[in-house]
Amino acid sequence: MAAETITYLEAIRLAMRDAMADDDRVFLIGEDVGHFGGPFGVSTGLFDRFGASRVIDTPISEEGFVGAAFGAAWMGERPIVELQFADFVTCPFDAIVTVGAKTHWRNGIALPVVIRLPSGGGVRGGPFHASSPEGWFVGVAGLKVVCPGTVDDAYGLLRAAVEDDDPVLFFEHKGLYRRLRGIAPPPSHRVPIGRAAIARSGTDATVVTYGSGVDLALRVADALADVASIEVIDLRTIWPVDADTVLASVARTSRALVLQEASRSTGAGDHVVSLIAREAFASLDAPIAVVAPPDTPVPYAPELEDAYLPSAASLRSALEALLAW
Amino acid sequence: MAAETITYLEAIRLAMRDAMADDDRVFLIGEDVGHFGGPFGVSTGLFDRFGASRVIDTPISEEGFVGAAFGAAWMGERPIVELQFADFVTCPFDAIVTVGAKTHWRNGIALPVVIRLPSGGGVRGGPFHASSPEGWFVGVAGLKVVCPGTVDDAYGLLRAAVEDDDPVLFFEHKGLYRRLRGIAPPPSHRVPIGRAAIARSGTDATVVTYGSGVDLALRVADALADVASIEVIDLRTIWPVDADTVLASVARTSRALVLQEASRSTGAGDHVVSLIAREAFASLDAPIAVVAPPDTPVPYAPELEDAYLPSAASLRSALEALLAW
Amino acid sequence: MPGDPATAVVLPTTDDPSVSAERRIELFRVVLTHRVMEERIMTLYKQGRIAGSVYTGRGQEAVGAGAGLALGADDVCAPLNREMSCHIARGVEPAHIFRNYLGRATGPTRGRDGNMHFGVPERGVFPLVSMLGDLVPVVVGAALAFKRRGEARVALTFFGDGAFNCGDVHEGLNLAGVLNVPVVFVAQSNRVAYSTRTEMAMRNPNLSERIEGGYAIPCARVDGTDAIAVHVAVRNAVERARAGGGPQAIEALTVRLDGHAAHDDGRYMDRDLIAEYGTRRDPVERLAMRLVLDGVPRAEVDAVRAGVIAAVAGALAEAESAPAPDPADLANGVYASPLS
Amino acid sequence: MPGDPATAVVLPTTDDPSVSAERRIELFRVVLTHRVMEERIMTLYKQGRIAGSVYTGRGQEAVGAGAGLALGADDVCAPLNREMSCHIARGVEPAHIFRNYLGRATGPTRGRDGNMHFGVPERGVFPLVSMLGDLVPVVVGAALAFKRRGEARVALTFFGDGAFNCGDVHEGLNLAGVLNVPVVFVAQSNRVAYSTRTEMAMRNPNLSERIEGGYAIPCARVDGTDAIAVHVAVRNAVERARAGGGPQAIEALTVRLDGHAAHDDGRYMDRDLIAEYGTRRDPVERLAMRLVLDGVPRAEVDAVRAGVIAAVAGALAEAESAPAPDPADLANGVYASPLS
Ligand SMILES: Cc1ncc(C[n+]2csc(CCOP(=O)(O)OP(=O)(O)O)c2C)c(N)n1
Ligand SMILES: Cc1ncc(C[n+]2csc(CCOP(=O)(O)OP(=O)(O)O)c2C)c(N)n1
Ligand SMILES: [Mg+2]
Ligand SMILES: [Mg+2]
Repeated sequence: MAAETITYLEAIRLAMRDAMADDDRVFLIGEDVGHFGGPFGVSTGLFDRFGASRVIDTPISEEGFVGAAFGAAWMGERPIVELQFADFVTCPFDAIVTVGAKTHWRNGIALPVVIRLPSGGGVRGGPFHASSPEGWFVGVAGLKVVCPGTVDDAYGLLRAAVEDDDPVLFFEHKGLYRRLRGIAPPPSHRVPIGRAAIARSGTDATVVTYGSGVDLALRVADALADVASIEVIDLRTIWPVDADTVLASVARTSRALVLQEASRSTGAGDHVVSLIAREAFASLDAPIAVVAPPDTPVPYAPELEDAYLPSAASLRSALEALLAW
Repeated sequence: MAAETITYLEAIRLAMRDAMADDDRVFLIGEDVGHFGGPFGVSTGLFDRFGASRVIDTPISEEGFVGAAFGAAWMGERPIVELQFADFVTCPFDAIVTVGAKTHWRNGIALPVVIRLPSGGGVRGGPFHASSPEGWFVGVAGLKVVCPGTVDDAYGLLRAAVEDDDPVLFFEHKGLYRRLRGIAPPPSHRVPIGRAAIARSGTDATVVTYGSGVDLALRVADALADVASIEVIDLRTIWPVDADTVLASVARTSRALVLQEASRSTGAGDHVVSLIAREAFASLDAPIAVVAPPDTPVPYAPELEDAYLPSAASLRSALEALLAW
Repeated sequence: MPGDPATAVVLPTTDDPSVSAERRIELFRVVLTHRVMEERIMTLYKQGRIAGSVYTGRGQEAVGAGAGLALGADDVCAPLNREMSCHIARGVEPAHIFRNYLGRATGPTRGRDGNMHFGVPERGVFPLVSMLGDLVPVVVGAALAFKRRGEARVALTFFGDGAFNCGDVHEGLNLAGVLNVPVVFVAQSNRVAYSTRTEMAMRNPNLSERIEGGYAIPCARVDGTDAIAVHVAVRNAVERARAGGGPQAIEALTVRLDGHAAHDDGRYMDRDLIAEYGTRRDPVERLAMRLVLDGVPRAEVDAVRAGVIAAVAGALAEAESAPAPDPADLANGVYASPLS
Repeated sequence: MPGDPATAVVLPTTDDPSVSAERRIELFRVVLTHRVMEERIMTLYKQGRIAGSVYTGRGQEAVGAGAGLALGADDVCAPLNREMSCHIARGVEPAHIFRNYLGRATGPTRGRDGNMHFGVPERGVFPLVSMLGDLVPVVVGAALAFKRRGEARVALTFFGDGAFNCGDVHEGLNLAGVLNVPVVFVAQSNRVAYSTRTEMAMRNPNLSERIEGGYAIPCARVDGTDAIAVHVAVRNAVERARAGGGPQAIEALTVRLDGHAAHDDGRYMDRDLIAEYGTRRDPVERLAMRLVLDGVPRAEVDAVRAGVIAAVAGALAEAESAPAPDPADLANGVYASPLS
C-alpha cells in the first residue's frame, strides 16, 4: 500500500495541528484564521478542532497582534502568528525587530513566537502579494529565519520552530503550497533550525538555495546529470546560516552558485555570497554566480512574472557558464 | 583670513536652509523640529526663519507623517522628513518600502522625499538610539540611500537628495555631528547621488566604507602610510552602489576590506563584498576582509560600546592581515 | 417587473433637490458601469483570462460614484478595491481599467500590477497600495500641499471598517485634524473585513461617532447604497474642506454582497443583510427607481443601460487588443531619476 | 515651614478610607524613593558618571507608585521612562536600578542598555522599548495568556499623551477590547510630548473620553499627582479586570516638571502649570501632608525621609561597586536557544 501523500500546505496544517495537540501553550492568531481557515486555507479545520481560544481571529492590526504574540510568549505561551501575505510584514516590522529580536539579549526574556509568512511568486500576485521579503531579517540578531523548500521540511521546521525559544520567521512559499507533494512525516519529525541539508550530492559545483529554489535546483541538476555532477545545498534556515555545510560543499566542488527567488540585492543571496567569498576564497575556481530576479518589485502580468522569476532555463545557463569558467 | 569652518551638523542645517530658501516646495516635517529645533538641534533657527508652514511639528506618528510626506510629494512638494533617531525607522518602515519605493515603478508617480535619519553610535545610546539600520534599505528597488561621511558630503548630498526625484534615505551620523569640522561649502555645492569618491588614493589595498567609517579609514590609512599605500573608497551612496568606482579600485589594488559601523551581517557590507567577489574575482589576491561590529544590538555601557564599534586598532590589524595574506 | 415603482420592492434613492437631473443620470451611468464591468471581470476570471485575484464592489458602487462625482477636476483621490466607480467618476476610461486587469502594456501599470491596484496620475488618482491604511496619511499629505500653497483643492480617500483598526488610519486621521488640511475621508462600513464581521473586530463599530469623538472631525453617516445621499454628503464635505473647514468625513453604510474576492463565496455573511442589500438596497436599482420616479422616460433609462453595456463591451474589446508587456522593459522606471 | 498644614500651600492627597495607614506610608516611601533616586541620577549625569541620556519622572512619581502598588505579586507590568516608582513598588531594588544607569555587569541588562530601559523578569516587569506604543500590544498579549489559561492575573502598562497618537496604541487598545482580556492601561497625561504640547498634537486631548468612546474601555480620569487617588483608581480597575471585566483604563493628569531629558531645560513648558504642579501639587509633599493630617507624628514622617535618603545612598554605593561588563560576553544571549 502506497504511503499517504500530502501537500506542502497540508504539511504546515498538520504541523500546527500536532503542535497544538501536543502542547496547550501553542495557539494560532491572525486575521481570518478561524472559521474561514485563512486566505489559503492553511488553518482549515483547526478552529473546529481546537476552538476559539486556540485559533484566534483578530482585527486588521498586524502591529497589535504581533506585539500581543510577544506578550503572550513572555508569559510562557508559544503562539503561532499568521500574516495573510509575507508582504505585509512591513506593517509589524517594528514589533518584530524591536520587541521580538532584542528582548532576550537585553533582558533575558525568551519570546518563543513563530510568525508564518506566505511568500513568493508564481501566483500572479504582483508587487504586494508575491514578494520574498525574508532578506530584511537576515542579519537581525535575535531572530531566526526559516524557508522550507520541501514537504518534509515544511512539517519538520515548523515543529522545530514552535519548540524553539526564539522568535522564528517561517516563510512558507505560496507557489509550493499545492505543487509539492510528499509522504506525510511522522509526528516525531523535526528539522533542526540552523542546519542546512545536502539535498543532492555532487562534485562539480554547488548550488546554494532555499524555499522555491530547492525544487528548481534539483530539477535542473537532474537534467544536467549527464554533463555535470551538481550538489544542491538547501539552506532551510537562512539566518543564521549554516556556514559549515555551505563551506564544506564549496570546498569539495570549488564552484558555487546562489539561487534565490528574492530580487538580486535582497534575500539571503549577498550574505551567502559574502560568506563563501570570505571563507572559501582559496577553494574557488570561478567567481560565485547568482541567479535571482532583477532588482524590481514582483510584476503581475504572466509574461512579466515568468520572465522575472528564476527558471530552469536561466538556472541551467548560469550553471553551464559557471562550469565552463 | 582663514575660511569659516562648520560642523557636519551645521552643514546639514545649512543645506536645509539653502534648499528651503531656493525652493518653496521644500519643507521640513517631523517631531519637535519647530521651535525646539529637533532633538539634536539640527533644525535650530529654521522655524524662526521660515515659519510654521515650512517647518512643521507633528504628533508622534511616524507612519502618519512619513506617509503624508509622500502625499505632499505626489502633489509636487519636496518634503524633508526628520526622524528623531534612525532606529525609529522601523515604525514607518511600511510607508517607506511600500508607498515610497514602489509607486514610481508601478505607476509613474515620482515621490521626491528626503528622510533624515540620525544614526550611529559612540554616544552611549544603547540598543534603540545608536543603531545603523541602513542595510534594510540596501536592495530595495525605488529607494536611494546615502550616508555622508564628511562635512562637504553632508551638505552636498543633502542638497542633491532634495533635488532628486526619488525617495532618498539620508543617514546622518550622530557621532560625526560635532566631531567633524570643515570649510562651509558654497551654496552651489552638490555631491551626485550614486557616485562613490576616492577619499584617498592608494595602491596596496582598498578600504570600502561609508558614514563614520570614512574618517576612521583615513586616519588608519595615514597611520599606515609608511608600510602600505591604502586607497579609501567612500561609497557616499550605499544603494544603489557605484560598482564602477569600487571595482576599478580593487582592480588596481587587488585587495579589499569593507569597513562599516553596522553589525557584521547588516549594513551594506555583504552587498559590497558580494559585488567585489563576483565582479573582481580575477583581480583579488586575498579574501575580502570585513571590519564590522559583531551581530548584536549596540550595547550601552562605554566599555561595551567601545569594544563593539570598529576602532583604529581593529581596522589596523585587519588591514595588516590583509596586506600580509 | 424590475423598475416598476408599483410592484418593485426596491427603495428609491433620496430625492435631494440639489442634485440635478443630469447628475442623477450621471450617477446612474457610473454606478451601472461599475456593476457591468465587474460582471464581465468575474466572467473573465472564471474563464482564466484574468490571473491572480479579483475583488468586486457589488452593493457598494454608489459610494465611489457619489464621492467621485463630488470632486472637482483639480481635486485628487485614492480609491481602493471596492471603488472602481470612483475611477469612472473621475473620467478614467473603462478600457484603461480593463487593461490593468488584463495586465497589458498600455494599461495604467503597464502590466506591473493587477486588478484595482492602479492609479491614473493625470486624473489625480493615486494607485492603491495593498497594505491597508497606508493611503490615509498619503491623502493627508496631498491636502497639506494644497493648504501650504493656498490652493482651493481637496484630497479624498476611502477606508473600510476593517482598515479602521490599522494604526495608519489612526495616525492619519489625527494628523489631518492637527494640520487642519482639506481632506475628506469616506469610511466604507460594509459590516465585514474579509471573513470577519465588523462587530467581531471592534467594540464600537459606529465609526462616525468615533471619528467625531476621537479625532474631532465632523462625520456624517449616510446610507451608502443611496448614491444621491452619498453624493450630497460628500459634496458638502468637499465644499467645507475647500472653504477651509479642515478635514471632513462620511461614513457610508453598505453591505459587501460578494465574498472578499473571487475565490471566496462569502458563506459566512449575514444572510438577512445580504437579502436586504441585494434587493431593496441594490445601488443600481435604487437609482433606476429614482429616475423613473423623477419622470425620466423608461426608454431613456433603458437606453442608458444599453449604452453602458455596449460601452463596456467595447472597452473590453479595446483592452483585449492591447499589447502584452515586454519583459525587456521591466527594470525601467524603478527610479524617476535613474542613476547614470 | 514645609509640611505644616497651617501655612503650607500644598494640597493634601485625597483621604480615601479604603487605603490603609500602612499603604499610605508605603506610597510615600515609593514616591519619595523615586524622587531622591532621580535627584542623585541627575547629579551623576552632570558629573559625567552616567553616560547617554537621563529622563526623569519629576511631578509624575505618584502615578507609577499608585499603579505599581495596586498590582498583586503575580501580576505583570511594563513601565516606561517616567515610572521608576512602578519598579520600586514592584520590589525592584534601587541598587538594581542604579546598576542599569551605571551600565554594570550585574544590572538588569548587564550594561547592554541604560537608564530606564530595563525590565526585571523575576518581578514581572517587561523591559521598556524605546519605540513608543510597542508595549501596549505586548501587555495585551500577556493578558491574553492569563485569560486563555484561566489565571486571575492582570497585565498593566502606561503610555504618554504623546504616544497616544501612535498606531500601536490604537491597535493595542482595540485588540484589548475585542479579546476582552484582563489588562489595565494607565495614560500619563502630562500635557506634553518632548517639546510638543499635547493640544498641538491632537484635537481632542481628553483621553479618558476617547478611550471610553472609541474603544469602549472604561476609563477613569484622576489627578495623577495624588498618589492615593491614583492608587484607588488603578486598584479598582485591576480588580475589575481580574474579575473578568475586560480591559480597563485610567487617565492620570500630571505635568512633566523637568525637560524631556537631561539635555532639555523645558523652557517651552507652560510656566503656570509648572508653578502649580511643582508646588501645590508636588506628589511627594501632597503625600507628606496627608500623613501629617492623618496624625502620623512629624518625627515618623521625617524618619521615613531620612530612611529613604540613606537607603538610596546605600544603594548607589552598592551599585557603584558593581563590576563593569566584560566585552567578551557581548554575543552571549542573542538567542535563548543558541544554534550549535
Ligand atoms: C495591512 C494589511 N493586512 C491585511 C490585508 C489583507 N486584506 C485585504 S482586504 C482585507 C479586508 C479589508 O476589510 P475592510 O477594510 O473592511 O474593507 P472591505 O474589504 O470590507 O472593503 C484584508 C484583511 C491587507 N491588505 N493589509
Ligand atoms: C516611535 C517613537 N517616536 C519618537 C520617539 C522619541 N520620543 C521619546 S519620548 C518622546 C515624547 C513622548 O511623549 P509622551 O508619550 O507624552 O510621554 P512623556 O515623555 O510626556 O512622558 C518622544 C517623541 C520614540 N521614542 N518613539
Ligand atoms: Mg469592510
Ligand atoms: Mg506626555
